[in-house]
Amino acid sequence: MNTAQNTGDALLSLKNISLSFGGVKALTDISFDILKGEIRAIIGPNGAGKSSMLNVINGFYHPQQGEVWFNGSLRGPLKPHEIARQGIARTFQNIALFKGMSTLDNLMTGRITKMNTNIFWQAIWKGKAEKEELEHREKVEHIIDFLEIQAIRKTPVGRLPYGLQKRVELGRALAAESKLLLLDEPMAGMNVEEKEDMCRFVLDVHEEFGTTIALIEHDMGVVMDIADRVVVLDYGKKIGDGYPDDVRADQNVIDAYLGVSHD
Amino acid sequence: MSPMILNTIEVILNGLMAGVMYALVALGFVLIFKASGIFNYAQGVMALFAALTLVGFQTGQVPFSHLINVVFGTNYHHWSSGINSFLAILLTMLVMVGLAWLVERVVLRHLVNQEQIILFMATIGLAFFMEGLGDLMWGANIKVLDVGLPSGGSFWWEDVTREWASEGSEYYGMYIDVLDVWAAGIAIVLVIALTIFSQYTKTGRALRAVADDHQAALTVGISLRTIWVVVWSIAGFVALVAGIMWGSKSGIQFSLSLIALKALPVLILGGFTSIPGAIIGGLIIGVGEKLFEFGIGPLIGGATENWFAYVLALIFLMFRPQGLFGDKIIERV
Amino acid sequence: MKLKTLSAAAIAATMALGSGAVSADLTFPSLSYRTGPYAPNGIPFADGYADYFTLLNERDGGIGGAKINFIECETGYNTEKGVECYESTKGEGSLVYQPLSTGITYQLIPKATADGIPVHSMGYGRTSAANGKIFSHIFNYPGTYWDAASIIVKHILDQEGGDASDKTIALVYHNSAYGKEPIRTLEELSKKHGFKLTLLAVDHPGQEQKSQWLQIRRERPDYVLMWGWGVMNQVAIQEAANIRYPMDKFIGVWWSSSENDVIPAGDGANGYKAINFHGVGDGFAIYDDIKKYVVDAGKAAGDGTNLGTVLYNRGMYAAMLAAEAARTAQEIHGVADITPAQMRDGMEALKIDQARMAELGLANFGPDINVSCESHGGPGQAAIQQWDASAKKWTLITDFTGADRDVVDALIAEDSAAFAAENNITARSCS
Amino acid sequence: MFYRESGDFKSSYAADQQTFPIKFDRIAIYAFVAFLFLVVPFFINDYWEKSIILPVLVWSLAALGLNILTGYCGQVSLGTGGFMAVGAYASYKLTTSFPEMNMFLVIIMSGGITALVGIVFGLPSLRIKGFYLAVATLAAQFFLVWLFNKVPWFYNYSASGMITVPERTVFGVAVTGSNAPPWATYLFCLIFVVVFALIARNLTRGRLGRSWMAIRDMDIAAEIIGVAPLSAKLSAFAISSFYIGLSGALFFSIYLGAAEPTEAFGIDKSFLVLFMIIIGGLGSIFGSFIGAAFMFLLPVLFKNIMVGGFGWPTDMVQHLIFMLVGGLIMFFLIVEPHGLAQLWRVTKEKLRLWPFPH
Repeated sequence: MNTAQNTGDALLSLKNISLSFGGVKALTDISFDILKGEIRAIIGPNGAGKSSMLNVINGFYHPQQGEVWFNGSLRGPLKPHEIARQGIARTFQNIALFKGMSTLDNLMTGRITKMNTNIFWQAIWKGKAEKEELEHREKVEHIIDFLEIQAIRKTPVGRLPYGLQKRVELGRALAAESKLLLLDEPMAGMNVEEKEDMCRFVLDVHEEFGTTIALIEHDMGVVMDIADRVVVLDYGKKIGDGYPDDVRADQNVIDAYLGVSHD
Repeated sequence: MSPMILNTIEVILNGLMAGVMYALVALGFVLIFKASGIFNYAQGVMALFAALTLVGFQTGQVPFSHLINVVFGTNYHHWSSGINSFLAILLTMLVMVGLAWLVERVVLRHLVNQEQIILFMATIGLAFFMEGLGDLMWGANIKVLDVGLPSGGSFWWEDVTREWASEGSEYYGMYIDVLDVWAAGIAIVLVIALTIFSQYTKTGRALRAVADDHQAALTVGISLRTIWVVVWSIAGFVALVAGIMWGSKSGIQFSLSLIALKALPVLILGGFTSIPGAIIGGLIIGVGEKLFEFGIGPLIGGATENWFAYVLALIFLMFRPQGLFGDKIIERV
Repeated sequence: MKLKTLSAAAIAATMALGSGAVSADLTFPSLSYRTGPYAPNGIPFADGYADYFTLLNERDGGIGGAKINFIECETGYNTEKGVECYESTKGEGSLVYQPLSTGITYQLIPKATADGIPVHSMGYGRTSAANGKIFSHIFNYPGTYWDAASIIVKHILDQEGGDASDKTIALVYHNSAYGKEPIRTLEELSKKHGFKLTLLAVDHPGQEQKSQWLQIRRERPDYVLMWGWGVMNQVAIQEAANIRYPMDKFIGVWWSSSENDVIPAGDGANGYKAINFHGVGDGFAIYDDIKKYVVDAGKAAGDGTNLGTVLYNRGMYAAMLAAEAARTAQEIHGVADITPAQMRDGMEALKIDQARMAELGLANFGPDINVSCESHGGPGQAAIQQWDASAKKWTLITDFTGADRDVVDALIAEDSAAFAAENNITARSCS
Repeated sequence: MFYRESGDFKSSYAADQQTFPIKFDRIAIYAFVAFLFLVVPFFINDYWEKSIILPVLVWSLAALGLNILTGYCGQVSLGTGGFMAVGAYASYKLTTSFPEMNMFLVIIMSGGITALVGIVFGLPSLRIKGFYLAVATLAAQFFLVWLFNKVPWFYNYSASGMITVPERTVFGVAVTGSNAPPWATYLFCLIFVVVFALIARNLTRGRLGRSWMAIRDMDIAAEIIGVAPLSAKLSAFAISSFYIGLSGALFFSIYLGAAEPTEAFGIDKSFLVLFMIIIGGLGSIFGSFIGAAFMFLLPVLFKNIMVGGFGWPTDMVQHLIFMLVGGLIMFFLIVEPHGLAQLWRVTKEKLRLWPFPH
């Protein structure tokens, strides 16, 4: 256990988080932190509470106990959209794109927290609203180029194949230019080539934008390759936390997870 | 008991009876929604259509006589002086089954896997179509329906309840419409029959399987199309019953299709997917709106029932967004 | 793109079909409603209206030598469709409109006045239109709702030996503009005669009236009046029978007075009363002609089963009044092919006495008609009819009597003055 | 062949996101609007005004409003008739209480009042979803109509509860009442429809529109990426109600001139507008127009053909129209479930490629 309790450098720290649904404990007394600029992986077997963890981080679930410190201050009971505004973006395990909208509009929606022309200007459009729209369009076009999805810019995302949808969803999260990016199984259901592409995007994002990333992933190879540090959950409890190599060597983790994961 | 209390009991009792009548209509909605996820806007029109057809058979009308006479210059109206009620009901049921088959064949089959609102819209098209068809077949004039059900206030109940009033108070006894009691009885029989059908017959079990999980039902080899025909036939039967009960009061006419509006608050209250919900929702709405009309209505000018039913349902929904008995909505990401 | 323009042109052409060319005949439009929730009432009226004009064409070759051009337009009792019907038929030289719904009538009051086409809202529409000084083109003879309310109360007074001061009268009304019409009159009359008035509104469509009738059963008003329409009528009469309310104390307005309203309730409706402004049954000489020239000739608008029903008679009566007004106009202006403006003059000068009625084959069918520039409400007379369930027949049980003019005229003056003020209309001089 | 986009390159994002990106469309639509403003007023007569054009304009506005709520924000509402009544009664009270008030202002303010009412009845949408919400909005429908029928203040204490619009002028020309010339009422409505269609387009293509569509497509994900559900839903209710209020005000004061709540603003109106947007296309501004035109004009067209052309009995024709309209609704849903606008788009896409479909 070599958890760095240095909150000075931590972008997000969770302290003694417990979450339950009507008596069923989903998370029990979990503490860990995410440092600025790192890629932090959350791993664990199915039902370990990984997605619940992300839901706590972005405020969709409110834990019964524990504290969430973000960007150096204790976070109150905020609504998810307020938390998004503070700078947390995410992707979802089961793609949660806006199916009726085009790729471009999905990405533009990702920037919604940064747009603020009022309704009257929007109604008139010419002037403020158009200017703002164009500014953000530039940013989004940059992401489109980055993710190499120029050709599907105007396509409704419902019509796209799975792999591309995952990419668009990543794009939407990137568009938010968040401080912390949460990726919930970004590579699930992909073939090897798609996984490689996605890995490359994640690493590029990390390098190019310097975004702090927390990701859930099942593919241990991927995790070990790209994560700076790993936290391991099992049955809602934290059973390991540290550098990939340390975690890999941790007997608890091997027993609980690695040993039985490839069943 | 003081007349005041007795009056309140009377209002509640009649509210319950009205509730049964609402539930009868709501039942048809629930059946179809449960089995196919379709909010069937045409349910009210189906009741009208079934009742029109029933009277048409009973009195021996020639269907489409107006059209035939216009096109061929003939003058046909009736082919017989009428047939037995029971036989007419059977024939009407056959027509409703045929209709269900046609609906599946011509419309629903082509809309499998569409969004709910599209299916809803298709039933609206169906409602329009059947409205025109019903009138064209049987004419738009008012028709008297008599299948031998009694009606009128019950003397017996009046006498019994008069005894309950405290000494010296002027009390006329409690009112209850015999037709309503019959309706309640028929509703109970109907629900029992539906329960037996869905529990103990093969088709019924298939029906429940489909209601639980479409995909799973398909994989074990249940034909969705057959199920849809069956469920629309049953809904047609329920519509016929509702049409008879409501039509006995007002005669068979276009307005009969508007009874659907009375069923909607019942549906949201009881949940779209629950048969007991439809019954209990109906009773709550019936009692609630009658009590409100009596208690508060006179203070604000009356005729409150139409909107109060919805407001009542709305208040319930604020606490249980899926209705009283609806499947719980689980939000996840 | 050419195809698009072509089809657009085709659509435009068919749309324009509605507004055809002006013809040389006497055009009588009929805004009927044979469909929709009120169709059962609309059908017999429309049949009667059409059959009478057919009769005139077949038997007399029209009116005063001019053929009648009869156009029917389906409104479904819907205001927008009614407006469409009005606009599409007015170009054909329509002489008079019988809008047949409160909504459409209110629409046409300003519109038709501006277009110079008279409207005959016979026993419906805006009551204060009876003031001809304000409403130059609107006629509602032979009687209005306020007349009806007053005559019904008069009937009640007769029943009670002239004193109703300790009585309670309940009004069950359709919760709409139409249903609310009699309230003010009844309130005035209640002040004058001292009876207690209870108001019970029934919301559209009115299939559920338990609350109202439980209340009536509990409060036992001495009389129940009804301003109902459509399915509300049948349900109300059924409920009244169910609670065993004495049917001869239950009196409906003339739109709650048809066979349709009472037959569904069966024997329970026996004794139900309603007010009416014309005769009932088919025992009139004119029916021989209608059977001979219209029904047997295969020219009837309906299937012939409606003949002699209350609403068929009313439609026929309306057509007769229109035809007589046209005849009057022809006499005044000395031309056979009259214009809507001349038709208006004819309506304003309409006088029909019993001798004329007998000539028309309608002896004692209705009161003497006497329209004037001041009063477009005609005689304001009506009679009470009663239902005999075993014979399935209505019979008039009173003579045609007039309303309490003091009360009604004052109300008409007040309401029409308010309308005039709101719309900047100055009263015509009628001398 | 003429319809193509090749050679029509965009060199800026501004040009790329304009309303009609294809030059041909742009010219066609400008020409059409110019035709509406400059040519039609000279030829319009009473029949076209009252029977065809005004109703289509008014219903288009209502459909536009409901489409914002249902098509863009995914909240199904059956309260349209009630909200139209609010607009109508607001305009009646404003015109009669302030006779000097400009009619443009009266209509806009009626929309504003309706927007406020819409927000109140939109509150349950925060908890209730789907068909449950649809049926819950019926509470608004029935309550509002009941209210206008019951409280005499709303109809200035007239005997029957009917409201009749007094004559009002704009620039000296009557736009309400029986003396208003057809071209004046037409232009008055057209200005509202064109301006507000443009505004609807602007609102739906920017931040607000995206937040509505995000809520529609996946409300939870939308909230997590930063869309505030409260303000998105309530703004949709408010703006939608504003439009519906406008249309109600125009419906009463310009188109009909007289109205009564139960008949003019009944539940069937709520359904009618819903039919319009589903048939026209949910989430499409063009679809709102095409749906309104389809649902309103089709029966008139059939009627004119069958009664005017073939001389069939009116009642039989009406029954046939019901069957035809119902049949066509089902037919179009089977052919293209996403409405006529989508059908149009697909046709256009095919047209672009014509005559080389591959």
